[in-house]
Amino acid sequence: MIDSLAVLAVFFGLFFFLSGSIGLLRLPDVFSRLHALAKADNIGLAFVALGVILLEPGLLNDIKVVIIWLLVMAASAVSSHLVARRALRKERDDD
Amino acid sequence: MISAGAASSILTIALLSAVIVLLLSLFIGLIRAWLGPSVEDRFSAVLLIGTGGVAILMILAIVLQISALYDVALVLALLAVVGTVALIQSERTHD
Amino acid sequence: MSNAIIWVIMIPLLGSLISIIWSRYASLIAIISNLVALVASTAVLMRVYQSGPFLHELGGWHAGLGISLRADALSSILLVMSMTVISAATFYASAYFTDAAKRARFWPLWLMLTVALNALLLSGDLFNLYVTLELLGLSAVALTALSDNRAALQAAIRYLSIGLLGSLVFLAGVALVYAGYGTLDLATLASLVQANPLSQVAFGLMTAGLLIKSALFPLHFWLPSAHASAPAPVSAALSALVVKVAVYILLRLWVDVFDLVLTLSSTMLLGILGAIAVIWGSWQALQAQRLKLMAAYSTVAQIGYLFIFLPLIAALPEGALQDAAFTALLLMALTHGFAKSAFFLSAGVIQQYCGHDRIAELGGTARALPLTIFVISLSGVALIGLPPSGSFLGKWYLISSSFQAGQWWWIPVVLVGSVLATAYVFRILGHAFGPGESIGRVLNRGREEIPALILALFATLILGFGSAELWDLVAQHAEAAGN
Amino acid sequence: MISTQLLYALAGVGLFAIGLRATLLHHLLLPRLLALNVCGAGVFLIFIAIAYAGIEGMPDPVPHALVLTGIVVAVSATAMALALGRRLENIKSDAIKSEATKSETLKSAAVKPEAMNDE
Amino acid sequence: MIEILWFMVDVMLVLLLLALAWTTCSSRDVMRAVTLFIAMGLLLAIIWARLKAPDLALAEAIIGAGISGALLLSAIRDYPSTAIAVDRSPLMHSIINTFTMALTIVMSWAAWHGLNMSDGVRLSEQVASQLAVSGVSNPVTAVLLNFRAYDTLLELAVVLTAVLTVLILNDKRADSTAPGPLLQGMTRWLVPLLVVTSGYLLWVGAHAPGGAFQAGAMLAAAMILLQLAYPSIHQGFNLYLLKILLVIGIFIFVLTGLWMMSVNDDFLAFSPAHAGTLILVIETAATISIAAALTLAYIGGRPTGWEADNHGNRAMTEKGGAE
Repeated sequence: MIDSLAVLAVFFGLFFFLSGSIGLLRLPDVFSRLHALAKADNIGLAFVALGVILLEPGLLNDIKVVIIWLLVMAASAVSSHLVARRALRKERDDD
Repeated sequence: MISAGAASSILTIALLSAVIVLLLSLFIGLIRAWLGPSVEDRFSAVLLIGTGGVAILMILAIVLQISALYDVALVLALLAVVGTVALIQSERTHD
Repeated sequence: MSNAIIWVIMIPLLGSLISIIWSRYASLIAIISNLVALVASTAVLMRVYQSGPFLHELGGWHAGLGISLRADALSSILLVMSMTVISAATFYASAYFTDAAKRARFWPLWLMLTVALNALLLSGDLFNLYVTLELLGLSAVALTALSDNRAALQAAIRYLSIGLLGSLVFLAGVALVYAGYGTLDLATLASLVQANPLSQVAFGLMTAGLLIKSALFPLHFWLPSAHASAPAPVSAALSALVVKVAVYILLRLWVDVFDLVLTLSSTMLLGILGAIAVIWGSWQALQAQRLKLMAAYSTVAQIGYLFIFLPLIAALPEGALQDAAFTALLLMALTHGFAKSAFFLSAGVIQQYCGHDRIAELGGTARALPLTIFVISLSGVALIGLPPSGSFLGKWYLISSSFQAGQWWWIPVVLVGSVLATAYVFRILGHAFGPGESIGRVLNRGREEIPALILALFATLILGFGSAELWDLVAQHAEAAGN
Repeated sequence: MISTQLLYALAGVGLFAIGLRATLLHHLLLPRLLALNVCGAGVFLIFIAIAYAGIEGMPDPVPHALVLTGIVVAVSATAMALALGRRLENIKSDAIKSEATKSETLKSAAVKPEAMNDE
Repeated sequence: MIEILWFMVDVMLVLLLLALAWTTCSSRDVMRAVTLFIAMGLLLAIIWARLKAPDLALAEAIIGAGISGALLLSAIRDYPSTAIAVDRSPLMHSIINTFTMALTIVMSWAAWHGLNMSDGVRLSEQVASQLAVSGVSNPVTAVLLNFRAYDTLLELAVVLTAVLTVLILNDKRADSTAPGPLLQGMTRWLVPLLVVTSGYLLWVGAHAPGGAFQAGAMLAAAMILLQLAYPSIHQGFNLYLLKILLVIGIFIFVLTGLWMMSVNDDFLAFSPAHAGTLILVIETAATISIAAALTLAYIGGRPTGWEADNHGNRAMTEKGGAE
């Protein structure tokens, strides 16, 4: 039961990953690509991590997974902040 | 140690398919890294590969029953943050 | 002194570390640690001389699981030669670098080069050979770059990338060996090796990697610029030792480990390349406009001689004839090591004295630096192969082995090479003894000239007259290998 | 199991060849350095493929240790090569600067081309 | 079914890897090549994990992708142009292509042959049988710091040689502009986290994947970040102490080896009872040295005042360069 729930969570995460990366490929400009990527990073990994926690019996490992998720959140937050700022500035320069 | 073998072969199948999908998503990220054109596109693509890598490592940790792979995932996530922050700094230097 | 084999490597390593910390006393530290290492290397040689080749299993783990150091006639003779050259060059360098900051940069790397040379000569493990090759390559490149001008840096970068490529190709061969035989230990491997495709490819890769490092024609292209632009003591070590230890490993692999895989045609190919190297290197040396560049091309030629021996050793029947060829090869390598290092050290003195090393403008140096020019003449005698130098005997046996093996075609190569060598040596001497305004006052350069003199004497007299001992040792080596 | 080993070993050979080809093709430092690193990764992959012993089996730890050593050696060599390249670029740009000011260039220029002539 | 899925995973990983290698090597722009190279490092970490080599996955992630990537990225700025030109003649081009193609075929054949002729055991059984007396329970650490400790010692010497060269050739890169509040804010919690992770990796190395090299590189990452956030931080640092940190790894290693030689009559022969402790001591020292070396390699050269104790004057050095 827990296994199938976990698999469901992982697959749900995969959906976001895939749509995020397709977005990264297909979307026309840097902003929307970033947006897509942020989704993939946060939500996708969150669901995968949830699935992994359900499957993983060790407590220490569960804590690690949570830390991993928090770190990836931080990375994507900072990066989208950075990239958006730079892209904005570049656009301003182009005008 | 519970082997990921006979008892949960369906789980293994599900998780391995998840890895395959994630690898597909990495492949798409790779195309963006190749296409560019801007530095932030390349960077986002590497970040996507990093995040996808974290997800793959966590799933492999369960399938292969190697809990050290969580450490690898943790390190990868940490480096993603450090890399992003370092990039901000180098951006400021460029200005 | 049963652990002399450890001290040979660890003393320079400790010296290197201490010279980083106390850079002010680095010269002293370097001289002391190299002298101690020289004594230790002699102890290793004595032990081999008295009780035959021996194995030292590090950490008490039997070879295979652990790493073994091994000393036999070949490696211990080369070890003592290398430590002698290094020690002489160390004395030389303590006077050569006048700038304190530069000296402080030089010593740790120099000692690291010593560590790498000794560790390499004593290594009995394939992967350990890779690590020591990298240590040797990196420290040699770093020392080349010490000259800190454009030409030296370009040469250093090329040297580094070629060296890295060489070690990676070597490592690829090691990987295949491990895949097939499941061991990295040379002695174990020697007992397992069969003539099969895997052995051939792995051996081919290792040979190719080492050929790059030993600068056999046509893979020599990186050598002249690197050896010519490095500081003089570094050039001496590079030409006399660093290139030669690559040939040493090659020989070790060919003779001791992969002798079953060896075919006469492959040794013949290397012999032909060696012959081309002799002619081409000597010709380029004759054309060179600068003293150090000339010496570097001469190294290309001298390495060529060593490779001519390979088809002879392969063709000769096992026994006295083969041993004689082997000893002659060793004698050539030793003589060249001493002579070329003496030559480079003297070239350094001339360069410092004149401010350049252009051969055409050497007029008057014989009057100003008589001892240095004497040293150059002595090493010239050894490079040409005139009696009583060690290379006279070496070439003599090269020729007689060619007759015995029925490979007469090497004889004209040796003769032409010697004629060309005579030409380039006398070209220098002609200019040096020629007229020219005295460029400066005669300086007291004893600390630089005497080490060079000692090395040159080794090349000409001691090796020439003392070769009987060498013969004994090599015969012993052959016996041990036969068992 | 042997097929997995073989697959990755062949991939290692491929990586080695790709890196080798690029090393021989490029003459600039940075791309050549990348190529050498790719080449090294290929050799490492061959080692680890050999060590692999199936999903259930314990892999051979010796190649793992060797490759760990190799990775550290590779990064050291990379750092060194980059330092050499950086110094060369600095010398080059200094030379250009002094060329531009055209002060006393004659002496140094007379020495430098000579030094490179023979190579 | 599971076998087929594993095979698909393997094939995809291999194809991705080869694609990344090819694109890295054939890029016409350095920036692109380096980015792809870093991506290749990440992929290699996954492949090492897949091949059950977690120690390597850790090392590749931190050193292969992280530190190498950082070094290469910061080096791009040293060059005026990022374009890559290949100016080999068409003939040479096709010679190189043919040569590498032939080599690939020959090596593949040899690899196939080698895998078939071996019993597949190699050294793993020997390691397993001696693991109990090695002092650690992680076999890779046992090989690195006991069975083949001599290799590791020389490897540390390689690292030292490389960083000495870096220090000899250049001054450190110019300080970057003032760091922003975001960076400093992040650094405040990120650096402690990195240091703790480094300590964890060092400690865990005895019985699980980890060890001095991974820990040292992690510590270096922390130092690099600190240096980015507080560019003047190294000025308060005693450079003499820095030199000691740089060599302490090898120093402790050699001294321990020699000490064991006086006790057990063999260099680096650890007594089984103390092996665990000694290995931890050596690893701790090595971690410090590796961290110092990698940090110095990243900042690109001598910190200000590095050669102060060599009779002072840098002016002499500049003159010496012209000899």
